[in-house]
Amino acid sequence: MLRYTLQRLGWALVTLWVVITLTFGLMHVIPGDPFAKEGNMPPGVYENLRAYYNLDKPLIVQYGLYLKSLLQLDFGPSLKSSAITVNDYIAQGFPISFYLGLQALAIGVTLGLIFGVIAALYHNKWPDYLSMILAIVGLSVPSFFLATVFINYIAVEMNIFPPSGWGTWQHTVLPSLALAAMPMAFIARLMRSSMLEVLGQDYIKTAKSKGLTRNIVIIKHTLRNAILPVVTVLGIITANLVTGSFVVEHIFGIPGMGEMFVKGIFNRDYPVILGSTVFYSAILIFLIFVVDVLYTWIDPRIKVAGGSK
Amino acid sequence: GEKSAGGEKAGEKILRVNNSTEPGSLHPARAQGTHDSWPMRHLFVGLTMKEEGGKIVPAMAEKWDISPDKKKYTFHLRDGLKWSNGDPLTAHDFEYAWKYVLNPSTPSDYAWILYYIDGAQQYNESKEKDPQKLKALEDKVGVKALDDKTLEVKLKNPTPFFEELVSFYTYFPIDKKVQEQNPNWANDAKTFVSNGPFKLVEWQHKSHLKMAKNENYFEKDRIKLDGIHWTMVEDENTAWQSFRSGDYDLLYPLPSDVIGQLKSSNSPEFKSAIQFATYFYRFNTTKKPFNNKKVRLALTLAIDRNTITQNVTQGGEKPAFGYVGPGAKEPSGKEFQEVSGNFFKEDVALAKRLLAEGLKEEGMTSMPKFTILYNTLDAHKRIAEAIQEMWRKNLGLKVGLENVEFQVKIDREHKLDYDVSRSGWIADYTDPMTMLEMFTSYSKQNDTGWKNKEYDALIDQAQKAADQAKRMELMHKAEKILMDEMPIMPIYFYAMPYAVKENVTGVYTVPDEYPVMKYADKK
Amino acid sequence: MQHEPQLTADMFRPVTDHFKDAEKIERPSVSYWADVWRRLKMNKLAMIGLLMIIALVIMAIIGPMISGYTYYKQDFSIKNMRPSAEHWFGTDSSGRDIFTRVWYGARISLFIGVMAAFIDFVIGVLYGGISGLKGGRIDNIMMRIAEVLYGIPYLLMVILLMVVMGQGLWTIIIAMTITGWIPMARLVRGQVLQLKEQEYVQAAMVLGADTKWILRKHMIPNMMGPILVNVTLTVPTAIFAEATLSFLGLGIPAPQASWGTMVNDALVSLLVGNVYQLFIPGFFISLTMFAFNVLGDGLRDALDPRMRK
Amino acid sequence: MSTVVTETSVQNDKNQEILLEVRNLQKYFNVGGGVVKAVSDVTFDVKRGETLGVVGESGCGKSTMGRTILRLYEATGGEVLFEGKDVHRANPRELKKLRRDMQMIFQDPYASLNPRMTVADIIGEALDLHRLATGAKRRERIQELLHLVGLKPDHMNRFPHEFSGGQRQRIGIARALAVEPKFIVCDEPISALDVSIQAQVVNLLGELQDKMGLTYLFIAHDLSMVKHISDRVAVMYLGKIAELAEGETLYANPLHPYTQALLSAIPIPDPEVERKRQRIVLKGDVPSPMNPPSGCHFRTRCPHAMEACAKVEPVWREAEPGHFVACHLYDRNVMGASVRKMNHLKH
Amino acid sequence: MENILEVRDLHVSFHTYAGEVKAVRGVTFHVKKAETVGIVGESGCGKSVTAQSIMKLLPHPPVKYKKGSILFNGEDLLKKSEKEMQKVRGNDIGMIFQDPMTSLNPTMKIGQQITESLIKHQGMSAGEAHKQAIELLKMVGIPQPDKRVNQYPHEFSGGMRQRAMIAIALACRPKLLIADEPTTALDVTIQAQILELMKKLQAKTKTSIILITHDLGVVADMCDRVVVMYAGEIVETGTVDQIFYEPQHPYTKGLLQSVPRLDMKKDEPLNPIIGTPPDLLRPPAGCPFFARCAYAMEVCRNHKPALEEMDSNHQAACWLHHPLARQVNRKEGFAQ
Ligand SMILES: Nc1ncnc2c1ncn2[C@@H]1O[C@H](COP(=O)(O)OP(=O)(O)OP(=O)(O)O)[C@@H](O)[C@H]1O
Ligand SMILES: Nc1ncnc2c1ncn2[C@@H]1O[C@H](COP(=O)(O)OP(=O)(O)OP(=O)(O)O)[C@@H](O)[C@H]1O
Ligand SMILES: [Mg+2]
Ligand SMILES: [Mg+2]
Repeated sequence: MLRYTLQRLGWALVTLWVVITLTFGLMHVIPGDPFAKEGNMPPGVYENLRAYYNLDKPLIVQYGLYLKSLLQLDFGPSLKSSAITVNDYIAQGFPISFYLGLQALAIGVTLGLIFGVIAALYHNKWPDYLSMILAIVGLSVPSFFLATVFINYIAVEMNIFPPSGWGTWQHTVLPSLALAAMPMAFIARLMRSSMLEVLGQDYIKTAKSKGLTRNIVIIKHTLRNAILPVVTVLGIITANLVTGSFVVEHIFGIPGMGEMFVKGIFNRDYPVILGSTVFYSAILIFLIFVVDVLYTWIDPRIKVAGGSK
Repeated sequence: GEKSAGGEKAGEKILRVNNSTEPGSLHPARAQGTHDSWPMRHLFVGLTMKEEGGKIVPAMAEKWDISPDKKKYTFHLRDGLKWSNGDPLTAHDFEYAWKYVLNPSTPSDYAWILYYIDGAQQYNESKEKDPQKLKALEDKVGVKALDDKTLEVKLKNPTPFFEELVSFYTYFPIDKKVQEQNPNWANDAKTFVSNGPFKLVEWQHKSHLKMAKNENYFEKDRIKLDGIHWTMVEDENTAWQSFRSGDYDLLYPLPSDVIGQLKSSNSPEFKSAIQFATYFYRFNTTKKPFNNKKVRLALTLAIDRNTITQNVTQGGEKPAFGYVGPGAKEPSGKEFQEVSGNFFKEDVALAKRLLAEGLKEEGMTSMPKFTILYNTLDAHKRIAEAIQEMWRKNLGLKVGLENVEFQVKIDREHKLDYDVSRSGWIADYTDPMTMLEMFTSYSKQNDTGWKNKEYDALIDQAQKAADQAKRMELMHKAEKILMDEMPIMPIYFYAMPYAVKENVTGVYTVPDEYPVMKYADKK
Repeated sequence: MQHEPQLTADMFRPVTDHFKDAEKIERPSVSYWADVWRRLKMNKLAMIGLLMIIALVIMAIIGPMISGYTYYKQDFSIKNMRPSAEHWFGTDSSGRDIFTRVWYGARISLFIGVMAAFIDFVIGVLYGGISGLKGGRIDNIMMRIAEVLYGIPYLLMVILLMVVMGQGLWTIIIAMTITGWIPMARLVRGQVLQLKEQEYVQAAMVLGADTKWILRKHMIPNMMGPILVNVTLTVPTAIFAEATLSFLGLGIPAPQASWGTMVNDALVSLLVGNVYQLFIPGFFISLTMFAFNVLGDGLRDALDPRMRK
Repeated sequence: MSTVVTETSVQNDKNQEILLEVRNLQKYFNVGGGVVKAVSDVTFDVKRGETLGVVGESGCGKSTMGRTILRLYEATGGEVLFEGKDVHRANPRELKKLRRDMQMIFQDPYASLNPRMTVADIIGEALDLHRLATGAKRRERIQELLHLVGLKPDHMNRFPHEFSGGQRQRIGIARALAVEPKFIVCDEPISALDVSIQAQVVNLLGELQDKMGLTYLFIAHDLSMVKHISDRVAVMYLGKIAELAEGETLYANPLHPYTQALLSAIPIPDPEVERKRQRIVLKGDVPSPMNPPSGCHFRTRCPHAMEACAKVEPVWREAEPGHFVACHLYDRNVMGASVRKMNHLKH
Repeated sequence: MENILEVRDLHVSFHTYAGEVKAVRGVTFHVKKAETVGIVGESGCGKSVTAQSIMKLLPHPPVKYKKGSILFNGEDLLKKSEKEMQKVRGNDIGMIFQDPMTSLNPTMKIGQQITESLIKHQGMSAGEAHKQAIELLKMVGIPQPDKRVNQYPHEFSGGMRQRAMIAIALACRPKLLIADEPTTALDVTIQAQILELMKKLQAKTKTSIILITHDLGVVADMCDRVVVMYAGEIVETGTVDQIFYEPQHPYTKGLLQSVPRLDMKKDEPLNPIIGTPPDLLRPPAGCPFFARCAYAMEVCRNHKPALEEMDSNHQAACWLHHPLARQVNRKEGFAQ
C-alpha cells in the first residue's frame, strides 16, 4: 500500500510537472501583456513593473525561478494585485469554494442518486420519465442561466435568500443549488443506467430467491454495486466543485477561488494562472486517488495495492 | 434590508456600496484604476482635494505659494495633522511618499503622473544599479520638505493644473515610519494607516472592505457617516438585484437596460452626472483605406450617435461631435467643450460622397470588409453591433465584429493589428491635456499610426505655456487638427449614471471620479 | 384429452420429405440495424426526441427565411416588443426579431453541436482505437497525454486558439473539441480492449488480417452502438459549452446569434421584465438537450438486445 | 499390453509424417501483480492427418496453448515448427502465408462471428484477405463452402444472430476452410452446443477430415467426445501436459493420477453404470496459475502425493511406447517400487 | 408418498418487441418428497423458465403466467401475492443457479449472503445466524469456514462459490431445492465433488430436488425420475431407468444416441438429431419435434400429441403410440 501510494505520488508529480511546463509555455505564447493599460504607460514605468516581477528575464530563467519557488510551496505574487499573493488567494478563496462545493456535492449526489434509483425502479413508467426529465432540465440549463433566474425570482422577488455575498448559511443556499444542478442530473442518469444494469444481474435473482423483500434487495444488493460507476466520476466532479465555479461565484459575488482560473487568464496574471493550474491539478490527482481508495472499499474485487499480497 | 451583508450595530450610519472588484492595492504608490481609487479617496486625502463639481480646495495644505514662472510651488501644511494611528503627519511624509513612488524599484503604474516634477522622470526611468548614483538622482527630484510643515515642489514646466494633480491618489502621503517598518502595511486592515475621512477596519480580500470614521481626520466634523462598507460583487446584474433588495445604499455602475428603465420611469433613486471621458473608435491609419482622411470622415459622419446614447447606453451620455468632452473648465469658467462646439455634423449623403471619393483616391472600387475590434463587455458589444448595422444600412458596408480580451486588444492596438478599434479615455485630471497629449506622434498611447507635426508642436507649446488662456487656445487648435484628420471617431461623452437610495444625502460627483461619499448622510 | 382430431390411418403414413426444411430459417431476415430501428420505433420517448430534432433542423433551415426579417436588422423604435403577430417571439433590446434570431441561432448551435460531435468522433476513434490496439506502453503514454490535457487550463487553450484562428464559428467548434474528444477516446479505447478479445476479431487475425483491416471491418462497426450514444450526447453538450463560452465573452462573434449568446445577452432582460428574451432561447436549448438525451437513451436501449421492452 | 500392439503403433508412427512440432512452448501473461504461467514448457508432435485431442479442466491453458501455436499470442519461450518452419520467427509475409495453412475454430459460436457481417462477408473475408476469389467466383466459392458444411446457399445474406448455435458453428468451420488449411485448432468447438447438435458438428468435422486430409488439434473438456474423435489424447493440468497417449490406451490404461480422476469423474449417461461406479473424488480446488505448487503441479490434489512431488518436477517421459506421462510414480529414480504401484493403481 | 410440488398445465409467455415468446406451453409434472426429479432438454427449451416460475422470479412486465397452477403443499403459488411469495422463497423452496460467478453478490461477504435468509425466515439474531453460516459452510465442505465466512466471493474458487450457493439455498432447510444447472460452469472433477455433496446432503435432509441440466450423465447419476422437455413442452417423463432404457419419444431416443459412449469405436459416426429446435415465437401447430423426427408422420405435422401413460410413471407425447400408428407404421425397434 505504501509503495503503491509512493508510486502514484511519483506519477502525480511527473504529470504535474508536465502540466506546469506546458501551461507555462502556453501562457507566454498567447498574446496579451499583464501590464497593458488603456491609460498612460510611459516606457520607464512599464519597464520598472516588468523588472519588479522578473518578467524582463529570459523565459527559461523565469521558469526556473518559478519551479524553485514552487518547491518552497510559494506560488508567487499576483501581478494584478499587490495586496495579496497567490498563496493568499488560495488560502482565502479555497475554504469558501470548498465549503460551497461540498454542499453542492452533497445536494447533487443525494438528489442524483435518489432520482436515478427511482427512475431505474420504475423503468419506463411515469416516475422514470419524470425524474429523467428533471435530470435533463438540470443538464440543459447553463449555470449562469440558473443562477440569474434564482437571484431574480427566489432572492429578489420572493425575498427568501440574499441575492449575493457570503457569510451566513442563507448565502450558500442558492449558489449550492445552482452548482448542484449539473452533477445532480449527471449522477441521476448514470445511476439510472447502472441500476438497470445491476437489476438485471444474476445475483439479484439469488437475493430474491432468498425471499428478501424488495427494499432489502435494493438497499443491500443493488445500491452498492450500482454506485460504482458514480464513484468513478466523482473524482472529477468533486475537483471541479471544490475549486470553485467562476460562473456561479461571479454571479453570486462569492469570494471563492473560482475566479482565479478565469480572471488570472484574462488578466495574463502569470503566477495566478500557474498557481491555479497547479492547485487544481493537485486536487484532481488527490481526489482521483481518494476515489480509487473508495472504490476498493466499495468493491472488494479491486485491490488498490497492485502487489500480489 | 434586514439581511444586509454588513454586521453594523444598530444606530450606526453605515453606507453600503459595491466596489465591483477587489482593489489591486490601497497603497498610494501601487494603486491604479477606479477600483483602487474609489475606496482610497475615502481613506486618504492629498494636499488639495475636490469638492462638488471638481472645485479644488485646500486639504492637508492650508495654503500654497506659486513662483512667478509658475514652476515652483510651496505648500504649507495645516497644524496638528495626524495619521489615523496618531502619528503626526508632516511634509516629510509627502516627500518620502513621492520619492517612493518614483523609485525605479517600486512597481508603480502611475509614477508618470509625478513626471511634472522636475527630475522625476529621470529618476524613475533610471536603470542605475549603483545605489550612490541612484541616490544622487533621487536627490535631484524637485520635491523637498523644507520643514515639517513646508513642502517645496519644483516643476519641469509651468503646469496650471498642478493644484489639481496633488489631489490625485498617487500624490497621497504615506506614513514614512510605518512604511519603513512594514512595507506590507497596506495589505492588511490591522496595519493600515491613512489620513482621510475614514480608516480601514476590515479587509476580507475578494469579499469586502469596512471603513470607519477616522477620528484623527482634520475635518472630522464634516463627516456624518460612521463608516462605509464595500463589497466586491462583480456581476452588474447581481449587484443591481442586491440594490433592489436593499443591500446597498448606492450603486455604480448599473446595467444599461436598467438605466433605461430607471430613467424612463423617472426613478427618484436614479442620478446621472457628467464624467470627463470620451468613448471613441480608433482607425488604423496605416492601413488602406483608413489611411484616407475622407474615408475616416465618411465613417464618422455615417453613424447616428443619438440612437446609441438613447437606446444603447441610455445613461445620459452625450453624443460626441468633438474629442474633448465636458469636464474641463477654461479660466473663464466655461466648459472647454462648449467653447469648441461641434466639429462635424452627421450626414449620410455627405458620408457616401466622401467614401466614394476617398476610395477613388486610394484606387479602390469598394470598401473591403473590415472588422471592429472591441474588448469583451456587453456594452461594447451592443455599441459595436449598432454601429456595424448603421454602417451597413447607411453606407452598405460589410463590417465584422471581433471581441477579444482587454489585454489582447491593447496588445493589438499597440501593434497596429486592427482596422477599427473601440477605445475609451477617462481623464486622470480635469484638463484637456489629459485627453489631447495621447495623440502626439511620440505618445505610447497613440495607437493609430497617425502622426502630425503641427499637432505635436501645439501640444508641446501648450505643455510649456504658463498662461492658461494661451494654453486653452493652443489646445483648441490641436483638437481642431485632430478632428479634421479624424484618426479617431468620437462617439459619445461618458456620463456617470448611478443609483442611490432616497434616504442618502450628501453624495457628490466630480467629473473624473466615482461618486464621493465622504460627506454623505443617511436618514 | 384435448379435441381429438379426425384421425385416419392415412395420416399415420411416415413422411420423409420434411428434412429438406431442416436448415430453414423461419424468421424474416433483418439486419442488426433494422432490428435496432424497430426497437427504437417502439420507444415513444425516443421517437418524440427524434421528431423534435427533425423539427428543429427543419426550422433551423427555413425559420430565418419565413419570418421576413433578418437576424441583424436593428430597429430601435420597436425594441423590447413582446411576442405579437408581427414578431412571433417579440424583439430584443436592439429591435431585432427574436424568431429569426432563434432559428438563425439554431443553425449555429446545431452546427456547432453536430460538428463538435463529429470531430470528437473522428479524433476519439482514432486516438482511442490506436491506444487500445497498440496497448502496453504506447497505450499508457497516450492515456497520460490525455490526462495532462485535462490539467492544462482549458481557457488558456481556447484563448490561444482564438488568437491563432481568429474568432469565428470554427474556432468555437475546435474549442469544443480540444478536450471534448477525450471521453470519446476513452470510450473507444475501452471498447477496443474488449473487442480485441472477441473471438471474431481473433478469427480475423488467424485469417491473416492486419490491424487496419480489423479496425475497419470489425472494431468500428461493432463499437458504433456505444459511440453513437455518446455522439448523441455530445451534440447538446457542445451547444451547452458554447453557451458558457459566450458567458465568458468567447462565443460566436456578434451580431450572429447562437442560443448561447442569446441567453447570455438576455440575462439582463430578467431585471427589466422582458423575461421572454431569456426564456425563449433557453427553452430551445433545453428542448434540444431533451431531444438528444432521450434519443440517446432510446438508442442505448435499442442497441442492447438484452433490454427487451 | 502386448508387445505386438506396441510395435504396430510404433510402425504407424514411422509412416506418419510429423506436421507440427511443439517444443518447450511457454506462454506467460503479465497481469496486475504477477505472472500467469498459462502454458509452461509443453512438448509434443502432431502428425499429418491425425486428430490430437487435448483435455483438461477449465483454465488449465488449453486455449492459450492453441492460440500460441497459431501465434495469436507471442510465445514467451520455446518454438512451434509447422512443416519445419518456425511459426514464431516468421516475418509478417511468411506469417500471412502460414495463416492459410493453419486455422482455428472457436469455442463460442455466438462470439466468434461478427454480428454486423453477413454470412457471405464472414466467409468471404478469408477470400478477400488472401485474394483467393473475387466477384462471381467469390460468390460461388462461398456457396460451395456453405454446402460443404451443410448449409443452404440462400443463407449467404443472413446475419449470424438468425442462426442457431450449431449452424453458427458450421459457419465458423466454413470460414476456417475457406483458405484450404492443412491444420485446424478446434478450441472447444462443441462445448457451447446442445447435446443433440454436438454430434452434428463432430460428424461434420470427421467427414471433412476424411475428405480433405485435415489435421486437427481438438481441444475439449468432454472426455467422451474427445475420445470419440481423437487418435491421440493429451491431458493438461495447470499449464502442463500430464499425459499423452493413443486414445484407446489412455482410456484403458490411464497412468497419471489426474487422468485417472478425470476419467472416473465423467458422468456416464447410463443409470446402471452410475449406480455401480466408484469415483475418485479429488479433494480441493485447482490452484491458481499465478503461483502454482512447487514440484508437480498436481500434488496438492493428488491422492498419491509423496515428498518428492513437492521438491522435484516430474520429467516428461515415455512410460510405455507412445505413452508419455509426467509423474514421479513412473520414475524409477524416485520410485523404487514403481511397477508394483502401477499395478495397484489400475483396476 | 405425497406430492410436494405439482405443476399443472403451466403456460408462460414473454412479451417482447418481436412478439410473444411462448416459452412454456402446458407443462405438467410433480415432485414427491425426498425424490430428485431431473429436467432435461436442450438449451432454450424452457427449463429455467419453468423453474423460475415456481419461485415466481421472472420479471413481471415481459412475463405472463397465462394458464395453469403450481401447487406447493397444496397451495397455488401463482395465486400468492409478492409478500406471500417472499415467505416461501428461501424458506420453503431454495434455489441454486447455474453460474456461481455471477450469482453471488460481489460486494457482500459470503457470510452475510448466507445469514440474510436465516435472519429473515428463522428470526435469528445476527450472531446466531453467523454461527449457523459457519455451520453451513462446514456442512458443504468448505475448509476453515470461520475464516471463509468473512471473505468475498472473488476470494473463493468456482467450486467453493457453488458450494456457498448451496449453503445459501439450504440455509433454511427448504422442502424443495431447485438446482438450475448447478454444475454446468464447473470442471468435471469439481462437478463430481458438488454432485457427491448434493447427494450426501439430500440423504441427510430428505429434501426434494428438481435438478435441471442438459447433461444426461448427471441425470443418470443423480435422479429418480426425469422430465424431458422440448420446445416448451414435456415430451416424456418417467423413472430414470425407463427414460434411459426404454425411451418412448424419438427426441429422448435421439438425445441418448447423439452422446458418444466410451465403448464406441472411433470411426463409428455419431447419431445426431438433424436440424434445430423450433422458434418459440412461432411454435409449430403439431408436434414440436416434427421437423427433426426420423419417424415423422403426416399426423404429426398439424396435430399435437398428448402425454399418454405408457407404463406406471412413464408418459410420452408421441403419435407413434397411437394404435393407428402401430398398424400403419412398420418401422422397427422403436414402438414397443
Ligand atoms: N490474455 C490473458 N491475460 C492474462 N491471463 C490469461 C489470458 N488468457 C488466459 N489467461 C489465463 O491463463 C490461464 C489459462 O487460460 P486458458 O484460456 O488457456 O484456459 P483453458 O484451458 O482454455 O480454459 P477453458 O476451458 O475455460 O477455456 C487461465 O488462468 C487464464 O486466466
Ligand atoms: N427475458 C426473456 N425475454 C424473451 N425470451 C426469453 C427470456 N428469457 C427466456 N426467454 C425464452 O424462453 C425460452 C426458454 O428459456 P429458458 O431459459 O427456460 O431455457 P433453458 O431450457 O433454461 O435453456 P438453457 O439450457 O440454455 O438454460 C427460450 O426460447 C428463450 O429464448
Ligand atoms: Mg479455453
Ligand atoms: Mg436455463
